Amino acid sequence: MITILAVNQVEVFYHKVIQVLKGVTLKVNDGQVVALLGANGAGKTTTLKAISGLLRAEAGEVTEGNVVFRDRRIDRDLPHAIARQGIIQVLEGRRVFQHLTVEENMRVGFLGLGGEEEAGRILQMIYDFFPRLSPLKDRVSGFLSGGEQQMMVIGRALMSNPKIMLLDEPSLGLAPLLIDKIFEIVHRINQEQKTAILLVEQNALAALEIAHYCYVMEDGRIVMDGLAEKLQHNEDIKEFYLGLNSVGTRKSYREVKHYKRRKRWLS
Amino acid sequence: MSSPAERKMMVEDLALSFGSVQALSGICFTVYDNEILALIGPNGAGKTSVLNCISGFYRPKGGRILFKGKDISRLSTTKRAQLGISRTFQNIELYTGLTALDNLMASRHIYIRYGPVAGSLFLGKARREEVKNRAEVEEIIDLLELAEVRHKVVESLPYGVRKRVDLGRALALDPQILLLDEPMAGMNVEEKEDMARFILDVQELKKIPIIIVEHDMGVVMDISQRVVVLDFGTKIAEGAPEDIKHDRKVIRAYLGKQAKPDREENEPVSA
Amino acid sequence: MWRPCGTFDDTYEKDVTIMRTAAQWAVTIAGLVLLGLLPFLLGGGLITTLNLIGVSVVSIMGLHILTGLTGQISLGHGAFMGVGAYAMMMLMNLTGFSFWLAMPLAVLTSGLVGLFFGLPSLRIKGFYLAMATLAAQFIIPWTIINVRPDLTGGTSTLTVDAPNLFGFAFSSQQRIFYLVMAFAVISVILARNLQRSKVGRAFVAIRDNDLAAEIMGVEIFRYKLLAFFICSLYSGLGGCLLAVWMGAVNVDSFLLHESIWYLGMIIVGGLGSVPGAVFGVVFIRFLEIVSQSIGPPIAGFFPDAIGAAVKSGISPFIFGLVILLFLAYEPRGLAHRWEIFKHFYRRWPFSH
Amino acid sequence: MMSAAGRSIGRIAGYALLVFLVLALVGPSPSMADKPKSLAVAIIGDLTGPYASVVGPMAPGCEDAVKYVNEKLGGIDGVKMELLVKDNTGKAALGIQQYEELINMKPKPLFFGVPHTPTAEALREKVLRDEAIGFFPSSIDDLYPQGNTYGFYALYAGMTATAVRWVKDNWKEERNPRIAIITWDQAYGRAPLIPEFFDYCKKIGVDIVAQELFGVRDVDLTTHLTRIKAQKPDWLLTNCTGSGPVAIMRAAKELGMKTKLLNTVGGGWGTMRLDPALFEGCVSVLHNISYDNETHPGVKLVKQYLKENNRSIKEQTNFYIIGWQYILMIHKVVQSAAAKVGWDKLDTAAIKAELNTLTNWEPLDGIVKVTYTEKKRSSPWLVVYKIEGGKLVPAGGLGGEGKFVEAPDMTPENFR
Amino acid sequence: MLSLLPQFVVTGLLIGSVYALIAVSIVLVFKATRIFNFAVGELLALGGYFCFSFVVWWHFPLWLALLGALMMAVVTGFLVERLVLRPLLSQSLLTIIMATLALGVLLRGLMLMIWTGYDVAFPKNLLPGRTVLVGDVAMSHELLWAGAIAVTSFAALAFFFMKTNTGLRMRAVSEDHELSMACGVNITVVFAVTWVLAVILGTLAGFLMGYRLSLAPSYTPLLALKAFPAVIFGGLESITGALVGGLVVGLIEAVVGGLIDPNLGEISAYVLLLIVLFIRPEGLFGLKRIERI
Repeated sequence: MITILAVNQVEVFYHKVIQVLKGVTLKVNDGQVVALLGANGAGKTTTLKAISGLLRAEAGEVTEGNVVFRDRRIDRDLPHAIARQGIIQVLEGRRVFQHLTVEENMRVGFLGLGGEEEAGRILQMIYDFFPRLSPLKDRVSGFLSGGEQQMMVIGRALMSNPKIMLLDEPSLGLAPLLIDKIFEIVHRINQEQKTAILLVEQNALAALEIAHYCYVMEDGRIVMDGLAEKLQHNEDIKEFYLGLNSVGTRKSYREVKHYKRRKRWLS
Repeated sequence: MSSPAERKMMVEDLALSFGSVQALSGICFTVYDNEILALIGPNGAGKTSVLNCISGFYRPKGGRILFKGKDISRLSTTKRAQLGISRTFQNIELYTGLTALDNLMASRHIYIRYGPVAGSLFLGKARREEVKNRAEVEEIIDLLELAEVRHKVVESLPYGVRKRVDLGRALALDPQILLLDEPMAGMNVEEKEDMARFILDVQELKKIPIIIVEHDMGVVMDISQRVVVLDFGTKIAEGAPEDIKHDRKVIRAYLGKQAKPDREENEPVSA
Repeated sequence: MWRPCGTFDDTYEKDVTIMRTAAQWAVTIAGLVLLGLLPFLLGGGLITTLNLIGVSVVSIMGLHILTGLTGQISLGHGAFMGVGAYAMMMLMNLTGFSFWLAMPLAVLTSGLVGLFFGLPSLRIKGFYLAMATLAAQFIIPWTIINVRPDLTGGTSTLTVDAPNLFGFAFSSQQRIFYLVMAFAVISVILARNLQRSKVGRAFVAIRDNDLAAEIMGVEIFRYKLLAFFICSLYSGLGGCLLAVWMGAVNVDSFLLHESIWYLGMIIVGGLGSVPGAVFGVVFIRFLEIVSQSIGPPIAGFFPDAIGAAVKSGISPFIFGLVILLFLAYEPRGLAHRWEIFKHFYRRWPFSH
Repeated sequence: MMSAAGRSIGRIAGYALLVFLVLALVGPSPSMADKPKSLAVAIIGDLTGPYASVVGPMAPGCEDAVKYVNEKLGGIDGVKMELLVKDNTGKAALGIQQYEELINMKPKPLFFGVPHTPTAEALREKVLRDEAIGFFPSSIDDLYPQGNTYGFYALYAGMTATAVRWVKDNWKEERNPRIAIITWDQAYGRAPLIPEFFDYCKKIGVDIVAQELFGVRDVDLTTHLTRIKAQKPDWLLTNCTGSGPVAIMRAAKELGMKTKLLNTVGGGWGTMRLDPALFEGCVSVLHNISYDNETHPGVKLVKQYLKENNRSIKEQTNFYIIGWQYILMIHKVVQSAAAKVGWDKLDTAAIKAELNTLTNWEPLDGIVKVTYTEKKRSSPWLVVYKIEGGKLVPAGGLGGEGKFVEAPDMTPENFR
Repeated sequence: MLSLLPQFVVTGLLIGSVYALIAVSIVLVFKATRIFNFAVGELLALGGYFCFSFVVWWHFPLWLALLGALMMAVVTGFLVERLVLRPLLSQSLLTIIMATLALGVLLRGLMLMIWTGYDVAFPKNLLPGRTVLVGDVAMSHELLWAGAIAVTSFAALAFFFMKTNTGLRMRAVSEDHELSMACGVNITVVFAVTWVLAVILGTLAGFLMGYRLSLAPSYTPLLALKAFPAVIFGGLESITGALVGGLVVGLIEAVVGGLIDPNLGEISAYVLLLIVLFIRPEGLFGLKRIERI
């Protein structure tokens, strides 16, 4: 297995003050689906943005560590340059260009490599993946349903023939049946296109079903990792999501208070 | 569990939509006096929308909100603030150009009584009112340990401190009910512990109900007396933290539909 | 905060006081005395410019409150000054009111007109509001020129009699200096006080986060209108003083160009700061004069054939260039630089 | 992106520049002897603003005339003239600042040429207060209630009255000629629109059929002309200049109108050069001899100066000649006043006495003709020109081909 | 006067088409970068002057002169974006507005230096044709050309946006900067292209108005003031809106000015603007945004 993407000890600050990532290390092998799980605010999205270069747009920067894609360091590149190398991030929350039609949305994702012919070929492929989009291609995308938008967004990412796709919470706010459908397609893309996928999800079990490997993040750090099959049956995962931290035991927030007070008096 | 007299706020059949998207429907819950009620649910479940409806920022499509027995659903946000409904914000919506002290003082707005002329002269009455309200605010500064940053412009403060100023500003309104929107988001364990302590202190001192929206289950389980769980804009569970932890619907909402407890049930899944 | 190291407050009463030490009082009084002596020390040209700066300071306090504090962009400031100036001139000419009676009435008129044009702020903000004030900037001069040219003089210049205080006529620039500076100092003090009062906090709350302000009990629309009203009071007063300064009114002095540069002054000075607004006025007004007077010498370096051409355009060119460079290197305005200076001064000679 | 060091150097340089600029403001001022070394003469006017194409050439005119006086005439009785030029870019406020700066110089300049109407109006009482003399090209009636202001030429109402009289003089038909007024909506443009002028038109039998006003910066007059066209006028009459006459004639042409324009000072060379074909057949009432009068010695002289000093064709306008007129007039009155009272007693009163008795004075072989009296401080002498083949040629009628004629007295009732 | 209405309508619409060019120039920049370009007037005057120089100074044939002026527009647009606006990209909105104002003053100085403050005019009959009379309605060839060139420009612009990849990317960027970057769009290139296009439209407007009337640094830039109400009518974010807004402003100015009083015509657009702002604050074609906290 070849590692195509490696994130090494990356630290990220926003506005030079707020530290969000505190040394994140992970890797994605060619053709793998890797799931990145964790609670809200753990730094999952920031990790993806550190890879895709979008951090800069919001005054964030990688201060330590590096990101290596196919043996080339990319953490100093601009977002569009990174996209051109084959790393496409699918942003959280079904972000669509509302006033563009479905097909235009897709075409924005096409980077012009291979010309019009290639664009037509990929478009056809996408409509094969998502037959539901085909009749909607001239519809303004703002009027699509949530599921259709999510399909379109994934389709748009495929337009650039990505080597690796960074998927940020594709199931967010979708009905369960649709979530199933989306994951099935993500699985198919991985199987048929051999596209590696780094998947950030809250829907842990669904993600683990299609993932090969899994990382769990908390507070800007990776706190657990392992093969997906193993983690799938791990009770810790469930507990993690319900708030009982798997790393050691800790005091209740109610008791912390008294301890803190005392500490202050002593110091 | 409680007698009707202790009911501070009742949310009845709340419904909200953005265009054709149904954001909330049929939300009902009651907030009892002097309790911490946690509002949880996965991303996009509608928790913040509920807070926005209570504080008057969104106009619900249906249902009512009763506060101390009075229907407030038609009142303006400002009126609601005057009734003592105060809140913090998910993304810290502070007045970035003011100092921490002035942010808190700005919340005393409805209690400070003088006009622009007195303000321009800044003599006598204006000065007395300022000093009087300053004393109130200083209590909060003391409570939240903000003394050191009192005269700092909040823009320059670290994230955790700004979260605290946000809480302080909500308190300076002298609330009858406090709504906290993800007070712990983006904090490390130590900061979370601090914040939890502040929230508990506030409740102990002010004896007011608090609604808290929070993702960190550890915090929710530890500090709240009751939990309301939302998913897809509807309420799916309500109860004590211990019960919620073992509720199948809740586990399913958080872990996804393939969670094992569900398989045994063979419940049909609706689209 | 002006105080040096080692001065602490033990009551909140003291904490709201601006003047804390005897030294501060001494410096302030010395400054005022020096200001009073200026007409005897400086030439007429410089005094005239200082007077214009004083007039602009009065006027800019309004824009400081409206745009700097409340965040409502106004492109109609010049027109509101015009309302004040014309109202005063007409009251003086038609009813024979003295300056001291006509001026307050004119200021009030300006305030009410400003209030009217502030009404759209109920529903709009940002550029759309800026455009509503731009409409004011066109409609007001149009009204002055066209509606009753027999009273306003239309586009002609009408003279304004010099104000008279107990027999002391403010008839020369040296004398006008005292009138203008008195108003400027009072305006600055009032504006500074307003900023630190309840009202000022509400204004900034609206600017920084109107949604949060509303939820925290600030009646947004009322305060936006109040900001428009106060702004127009100051600009009306500025207009009256400008009329006294010129000894005349002409609608040319209240056109879009003026409004834009008033906005420029508070941006260059640094939004939301009274000293910044004052520095902005001084900076722009001097830059105006300086770019005018160094233009010809610079053109002198060029050969005759293009020298004349260079001479005609060098002043605006320098003016624009200096502002652009200023924005690129000091985007936070002169107030920021002033803060750094004060910081340095307070700790001098110990650097931390 | 600049490095941090580069940035701070840039910043320091910026502040240094600013300090330098402020220092540059405070310059040394000369002292005065019995017979002064030089006589300061000032112009404050719109040299680069909206009126620049009109009044701008006055500055070079003055410069060249000062050169002529100092080099060819040996100054005023040996005293050199010194010109102080201030460009107020069309802003009265700036003009006031510049005036106060000049008037506080030692010795203070006695003469102020102010080719910008709002500034001139704002200054009319200040020059009286400061005992200076103002020369204002804006010959507007209400500039002259006080005693220290002079116009370079006739009242504008007098000029338009002359134009109207010329029309009537050359009128062949039974009915009265129909004239439509379209002019600038500011003091200068509106200046002819006074009761005296309308009474005069009625008296000589000319019908004013339309009256439209437009803004100085307004260059699109299609709407105005459409309204005028509906009234079927025989002539258009305006008192505007710069781009104004061009805008009028463009709009008329766009609407397919054949009506020609009567103009005053704006009908001179400066305006016509923008589009000579447009003005073919139009009539201009000027106060100076046309540049197209190639044989006139005065015209030859100024043209020679224009050429020698590399002046562009755009500066060959009547305001260039006004510059000459201004300087030569000062030369004349100061010289005779100094001869009478002596340089040490030379004051405003003495100079005014000379100005007020200036009669039929024709400098440079009569390139202009000036008469002032105590009550009428605007000179009434005008020439009527017609534009033919892109040149200003003397128009027939009014008793004289290319000769000065006296304008009807249009002094308003209250100033007589 | 009512019989003149057809004339006013026709003239108003034709002149309005030039206002529309300027309005679209403003909207293009605003959509892509959120900057309200107050220097648009000076940029269009500059464009007019470039045309003038090519035609009158160097005697280029018109098509070549126009081409040359458009090339200069490309250079200007690029320089403005690169030297003035990009360094200020992260600054506050008011700072950037101020920068466009200062840029305007600087450009005016530059124009005064190169072309002086005197008016200049194009030779007449540069464009073929003469005044056409349809019944009582007169249409000058200048105005007809203005209308024709404006319409062609809009068609070209529509083609560019709907059919080319760059156009598509510009539309994408104007909706969502971050998302566009995530899709691999180089937004700095898009910003530069936007400014270039905006200056090109300004240059066309400057040429048309300059040819119809004349050029001077003092009044040509003021044409932009006609476009401001047009932009707000249409809503700051709609190109169609700007187009319609421009026509409406031209129309209302001519009709109100013609039937009531030309002076009233001058400000009628602003009066209407105030009314529109009261009734429909987001403009006729603007988007209503849902605000969230």
